[in-house]
Amino acid sequence: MGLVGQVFDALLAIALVWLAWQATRAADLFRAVVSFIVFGLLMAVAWVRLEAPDIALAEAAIGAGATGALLLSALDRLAPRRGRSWARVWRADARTWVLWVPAVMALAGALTAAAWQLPAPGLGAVATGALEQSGVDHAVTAVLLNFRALDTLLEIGVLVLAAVAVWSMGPAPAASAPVMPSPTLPMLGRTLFPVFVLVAAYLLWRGSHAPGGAFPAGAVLGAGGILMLLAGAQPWIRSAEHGPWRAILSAGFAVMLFAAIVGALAGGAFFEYPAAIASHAILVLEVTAGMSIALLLFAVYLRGEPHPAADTDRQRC
Amino acid sequence: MTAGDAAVIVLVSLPHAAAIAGFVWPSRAVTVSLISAATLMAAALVAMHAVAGYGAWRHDVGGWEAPLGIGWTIDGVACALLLLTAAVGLAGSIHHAAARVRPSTAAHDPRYFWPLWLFLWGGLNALFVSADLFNIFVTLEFVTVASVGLIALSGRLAQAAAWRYLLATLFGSSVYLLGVALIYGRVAALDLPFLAQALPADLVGMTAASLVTIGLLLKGAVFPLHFWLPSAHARALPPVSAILSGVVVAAAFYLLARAWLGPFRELLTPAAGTALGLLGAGAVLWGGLLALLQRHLKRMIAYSTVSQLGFCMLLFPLAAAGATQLAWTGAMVVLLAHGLSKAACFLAAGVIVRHHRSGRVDALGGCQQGIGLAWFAFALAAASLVGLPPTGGFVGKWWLAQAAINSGAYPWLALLVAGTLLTAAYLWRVLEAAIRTGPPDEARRPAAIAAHREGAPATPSDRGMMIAALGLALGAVAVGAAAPPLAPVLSSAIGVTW
Amino acid sequence: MNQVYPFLAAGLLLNIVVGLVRILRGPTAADRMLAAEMFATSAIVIVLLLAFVTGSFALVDVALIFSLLAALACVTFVSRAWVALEQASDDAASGPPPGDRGDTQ
Amino acid sequence: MLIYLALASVLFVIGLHGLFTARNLLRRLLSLNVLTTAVFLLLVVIARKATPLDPVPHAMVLTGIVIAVSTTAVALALVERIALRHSPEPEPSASTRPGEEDA
Repeated sequence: MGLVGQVFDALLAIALVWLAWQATRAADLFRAVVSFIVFGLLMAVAWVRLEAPDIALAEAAIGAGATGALLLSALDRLAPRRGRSWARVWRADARTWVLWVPAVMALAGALTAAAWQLPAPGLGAVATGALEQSGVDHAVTAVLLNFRALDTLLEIGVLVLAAVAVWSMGPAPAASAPVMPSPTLPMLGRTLFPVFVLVAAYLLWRGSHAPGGAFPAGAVLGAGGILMLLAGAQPWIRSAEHGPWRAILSAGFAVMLFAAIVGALAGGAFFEYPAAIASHAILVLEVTAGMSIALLLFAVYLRGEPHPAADTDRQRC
Repeated sequence: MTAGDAAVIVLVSLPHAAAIAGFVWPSRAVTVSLISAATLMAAALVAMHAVAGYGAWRHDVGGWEAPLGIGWTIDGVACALLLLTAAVGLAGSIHHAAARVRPSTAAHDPRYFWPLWLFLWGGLNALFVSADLFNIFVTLEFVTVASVGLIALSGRLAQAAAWRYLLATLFGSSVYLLGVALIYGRVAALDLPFLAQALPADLVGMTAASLVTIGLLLKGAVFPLHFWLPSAHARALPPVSAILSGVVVAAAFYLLARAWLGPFRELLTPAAGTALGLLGAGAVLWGGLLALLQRHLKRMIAYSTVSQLGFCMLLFPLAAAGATQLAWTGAMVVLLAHGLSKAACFLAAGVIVRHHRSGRVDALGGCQQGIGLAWFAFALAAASLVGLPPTGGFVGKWWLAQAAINSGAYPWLALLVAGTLLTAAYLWRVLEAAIRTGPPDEARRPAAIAAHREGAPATPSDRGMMIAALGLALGAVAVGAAAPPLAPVLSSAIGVTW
Repeated sequence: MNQVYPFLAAGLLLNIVVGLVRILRGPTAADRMLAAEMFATSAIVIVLLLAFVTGSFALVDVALIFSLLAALACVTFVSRAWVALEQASDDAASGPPPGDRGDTQ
Repeated sequence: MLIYLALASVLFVIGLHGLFTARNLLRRLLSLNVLTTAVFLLLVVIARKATPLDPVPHAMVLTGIVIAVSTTAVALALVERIALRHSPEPEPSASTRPGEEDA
């Protein structure tokens, strides 16, 4: 794209810096959160420019989408306060401009220079060489679910753990009816939810040979669930202790762990799938991981332990 | 698959499996947890036996070799820390199961303790065997989320402490990851033993080393980045405080040691070593001083953690001065003995505070009937923390002192002595308060509490909790006996250059 | 024809940069949210243009996700944040609530 | 590429500044997220500089994004609980735990 590309990158960088500044300094919280959501959106464009479509997908779905929904929903519970006016922020910071800006510029410059010197040899050739034995055609998926599958296992573990930790902090806020009673919302939810499911399935199928895969797919599906919840549907995850939800929530993690152990028992190392069944194993893992990510994002979004179902006993340990 | 490999796979995967089981079936959680705790202890012993018998080995996860795949290194130090985690985990599980917190009386939701506890255990095990910088980042985050969940469980006051801990440690992770990104951009590898050969000591290496170090110092609460530790560790439940103070903080130091004596070995100049050693000195003195000034028992123990980990930091100046092997074994023995005795202190303090219904040091006098075992465990642990002769603390500090003498670094020897005296001072304050026959300020305490306190008999629940504490304290003593013959095993570490 | 696409993309990005003023100025929360939605629409077009320029059609998926998730942000705003924020600004208009110390918490 | 490297360091500094100067808990969380994004940006630039394109940092960033959303969710839940405690009238739904009535 040549010169136009340079201009494009420069504009993108200016917008991102401005949004980041707003997200961390804006006078009122809502402006900060909206800035952050737009920041995520434009970061996805930046990932596209940097030839990282997988990350762009994940950032669009998780970074801007799910995180944005989480932040916006948190706002209604954090009593919104008027912040300092913009002029006052500017004036209060005027003193630090003299002191901090040169130091900051020096730090940023040094970091940039250091990073610019990096030779970045990369593992591209090694990864491409090993791709044939990995069972998938797309290199990023191969890294995630075969070469570095342990990272992915632990990452889904962190998500399960986050759901457990969020639930442990107390009950979910009462599922209030939408504050704006509107006939459009439920209709919108009903119309859009099938589209979310369809797109998620499509992304999952794409994952084995092109950007996509379990993570964006799961995030899109989770976002669809959040949409239904917002549109006034009652949360269908109930906290019944012996009900299926807790088992389903941890299923993705459990299946990955199981695959890892089976690999070890089959005579190889932890997570070593026999080459013959690698592609099938990865497909199964992708489907369960995607489902699990979707449900976990939804579970985390409930912001507390969902209320127990009416028909189950409240027996506790 | 050898027995050692099997043991390591059990160590990494069983806690996660048990955590899921505890989450799905909360009513079975106690049984599942206790059985897996015992199994994990056995597996850690098998792994240690394998290392002692056949030497250290590498396990390439997924069968992919170093630059592309993730590796586990199972060596003497890793196994020692796995064993430490298993000991603290087992004792903490027994302690919590014996405490039998009923839902009605608990400030927290008891159904979530076991899943979080086992997840924390699993994350720590995965951390200790991992040899991959990015995988270590993931396990660190895993441990962080589990720790935050456990701290926040203990009620509303703890939530603010949990928040501060979360923010500090997430910032530490980001800085760490920045360092890892620079390393990856320099040599395209993340594997520690691989990097020990490949990472050059240039400007990028130096920047990366300092970033990784700052991140880990924050996570390890090394002075002056310790601000988050005392309230987080003092407000949690006793077993949670025990594992956080005894193992989680030690994990950060363990990684620092592996990184500086592995990939950053060339950068460990006397100047860099002295800088790290000065941080340790600050921690020993400042943490010790603040421990001396605390009024509450658990806060005092928490500040003592800041102080004691400072001793371990002496590894770096002493290694830079040439006494690497002796300093390494010394620091590792201090780390292990500290982990066991600190956990014992917190578990004993849990019983003591429950008995006296007060955590204030000056309210601990008077009738100790029924909790004598707890005080015995506390005294044994204190002996190890101070470094009295037969204990693990003594052996570790002795080796550190010898390393200082061998390399002619006498200022560090002076620091060891001063730190030991400080430790003795603040621990004696507690023991002295306990020995006092009558509480000095009986009049100031509400009469109802005073009446309730006297002669409360030991319940079976108290006994279980005290035995857990005593077991750990005896372990700290046993480290002193086991360390000299096991020194060669302790200094088997893959990717560490002597 | 393809030569026009980079210019179009840069122009749309410029559009976003100028539109950032709406986020700064507001004046109401709804204005800010609408500005964000406008950016999402522009970003979809930018990504589609980039897809045609670079010939990498995986980017079409990114645009697809943008369009779905923009709806989510909008619905979250309408159903969760809007009324709470409006009430807060009403309070502020009728006099500062007691104990309001601005940015401190 | 240089412009993205500069962007990464500026974002890092902005995040750092926000983390240390913001008093509001939510804003500190946003700063932390900006900081993490800066690190991800550096990783992706490194992947882009390598020939051929390196998939490993891409996978690392994908893992990092999921971890970031998990930690953000936990942090938000904590912030909400802390804010509820400070607010003058706590929501009724938060003061009753399920099952507390049978205690």
